[in-house]
Amino acid sequence: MMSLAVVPVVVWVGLFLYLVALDRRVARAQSHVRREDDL
Amino acid sequence: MTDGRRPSVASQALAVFAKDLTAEWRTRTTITAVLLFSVTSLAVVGFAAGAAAMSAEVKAAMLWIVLFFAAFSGLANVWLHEEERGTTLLLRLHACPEAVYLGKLLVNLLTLAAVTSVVAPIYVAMADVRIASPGWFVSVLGAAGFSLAAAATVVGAMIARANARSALYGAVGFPVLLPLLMVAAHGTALCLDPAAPVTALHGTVAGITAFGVGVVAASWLVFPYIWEDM
Amino acid sequence: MAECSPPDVRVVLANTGRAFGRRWAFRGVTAQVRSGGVLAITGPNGSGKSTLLRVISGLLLPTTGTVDVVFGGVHCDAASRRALIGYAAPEAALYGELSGVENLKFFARLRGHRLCREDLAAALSQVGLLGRGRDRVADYSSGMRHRLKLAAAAICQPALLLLDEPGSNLDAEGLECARGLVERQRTRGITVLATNDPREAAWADEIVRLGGD
Amino acid sequence: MTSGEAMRGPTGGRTFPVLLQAAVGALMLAGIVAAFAAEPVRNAAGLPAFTMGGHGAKIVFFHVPCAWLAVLAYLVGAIEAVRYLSTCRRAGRRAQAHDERCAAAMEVGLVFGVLATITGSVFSHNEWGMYWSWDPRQTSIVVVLLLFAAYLVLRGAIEDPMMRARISAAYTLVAVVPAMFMIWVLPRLPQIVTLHGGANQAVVGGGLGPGYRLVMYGLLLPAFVGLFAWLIDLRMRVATVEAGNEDEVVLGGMRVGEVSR
Repeated sequence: MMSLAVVPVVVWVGLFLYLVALDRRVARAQSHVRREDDL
Repeated sequence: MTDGRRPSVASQALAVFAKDLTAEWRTRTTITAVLLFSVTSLAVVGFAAGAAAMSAEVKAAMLWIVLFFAAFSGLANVWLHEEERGTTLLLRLHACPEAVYLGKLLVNLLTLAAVTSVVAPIYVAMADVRIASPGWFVSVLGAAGFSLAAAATVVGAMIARANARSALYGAVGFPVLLPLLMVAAHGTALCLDPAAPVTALHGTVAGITAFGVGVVAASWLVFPYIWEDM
Repeated sequence: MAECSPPDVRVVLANTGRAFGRRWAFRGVTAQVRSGGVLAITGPNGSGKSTLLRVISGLLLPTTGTVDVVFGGVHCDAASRRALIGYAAPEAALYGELSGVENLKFFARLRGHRLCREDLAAALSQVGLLGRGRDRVADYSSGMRHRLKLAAAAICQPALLLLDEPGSNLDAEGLECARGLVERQRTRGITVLATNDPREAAWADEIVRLGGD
Repeated sequence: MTSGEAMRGPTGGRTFPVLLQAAVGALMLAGIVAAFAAEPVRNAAGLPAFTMGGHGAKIVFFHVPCAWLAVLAYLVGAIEAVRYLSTCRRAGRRAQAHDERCAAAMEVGLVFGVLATITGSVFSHNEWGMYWSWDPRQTSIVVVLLLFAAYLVLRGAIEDPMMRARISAAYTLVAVVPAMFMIWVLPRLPQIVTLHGGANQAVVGGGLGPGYRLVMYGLLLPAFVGLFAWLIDLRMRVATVEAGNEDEVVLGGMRVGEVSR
């Protein structure tokens, strides 16, 4: 019965890693955004 | 001399209402478009579904579907014509937003009332609808029609400012009115059923009116942000 | 109406600027015009003349700087300022389905004035449209439509008359009507007109040039 | 919601606090395992909580948080819309931040709305044998879902950023009337029979048992709320990156540019 839990666990771990990678990619994109002047 | 005092919202709203009626009476574009649309969709309903064979609930729902689509086929014209012809600049300058909203709402209420007074009798005759309590039937039509016109007016004002204008009208307007469609169809079905308790009828009409008043209140507060350029 | 001295109205622009997103329509405009004065705004196309008129009228908020309209010693904010304003511009259309008279009545009624026959006749004759008032504006020529806009702007003796390209589509006689309108406005308050036609700019006492940089 | 300048990540830009990221990951993991640990789900009186029960019923642990988050997303969107409208007359970027947060909340709300609908129909199939039971709870989530979608369609149709922000904020606030009607009023109307019951009538004999309550409220709910905040923060930062420079950030092969423009 615990074996049923494997599927959602794998799905969650995959999604979690994707989110972490996404977070880093956006952070990198943020670091070289032109700071335009405040209107 | 202009003394800098603005006339009241009501008088400006009536001025906008009178102007729109005169312009509509001259060209009659919106009213004919909406009437033609609703009568044709009535015919579609009649041919497609064999209206007489439908149960009371389906007949009630069908009436409201026809009225909903009729409203969303033409009630945005009060805004679209102004935006397209560029007459909004002077209107924005001289009339306060609340007056413009009220004036346009009155025009749409009148248009929808006219359409309903044509569509409903035809539908009742065509679909062999036996109304158990006609008084409540008319009050459900009136209350739901008020709410329908109120929502159609404010959503029309929004999409008039968007680019792909009329294509959006139904897509953006319908979700706002889904609860109304459900309760109005339920209320109309109750009117057809002789055994319907008066409390239930009273409850649905009250619910419908509350929904309409809620939409008008939200629109009143929000409309200046739709209408004004900042 | 007795021609009393013009009301005390003043428009003060202090370093006014307006941007749409990151594009500046105009920037750093400083000017002042007093009652009885006429200010002209000139500059090439796209220098923001019409936008500046809209900012003065309160339809648009300035992004930087301020626009002060003082009427009878009272500072009017964007909303309260509108009752004092008459506005005519190419992009400000009138209602085609209504007749000339109905348009004038509608805009007057919005400002709380009931126009009698004399007012209407006077307004129409000032712009040379007497006798055409009952026709629908959709049947007017572009020059007649522009003349009606000038009449609609001046109909309720506004303290602040804003004219965007007052002479557009007008023939010699129409131009003369527009000039007469601006002269008459000197006894009622202020005129601010945006143009790049030197003949119209000559009507003004002071000229602000935009888009110079 | 995360404060403005959180800890600077190693890559220079601002990231969602790493601590919170780890917490979301761990809590969700624990919640999944705990949800599948005991069998079957018991209610407060210790009796089996669901008539059909079985592992299919475990979806409720994920359906209920998603539904709550869809509602929470709409509330956040409405609050941000009000804050945008109250600050949009003043120039400057502060108002734009509210608009971006409202758009982010509505987009993430759409995601959770879709998830809630899917998990809801799975639960409905498992419990009552049909995928769509026209139960007021289900229709209310669908209406909120359609409102999210309509908001995004309307937002996509207006180019001018100032106008787009104002019109979408206005739509959010007008749509509060149907949204609140469907979420709070309709399910509680006495004359509308509901299979789903109130908040938890579906569970026979009242609320979940203490053990399962811990799993639902202790593990899964914080995990989902954390995920919600993280997604909104990510979406906000993507919006500011786009506003900053024209080259869109390509996320997992999906050009984000279209989504918010």
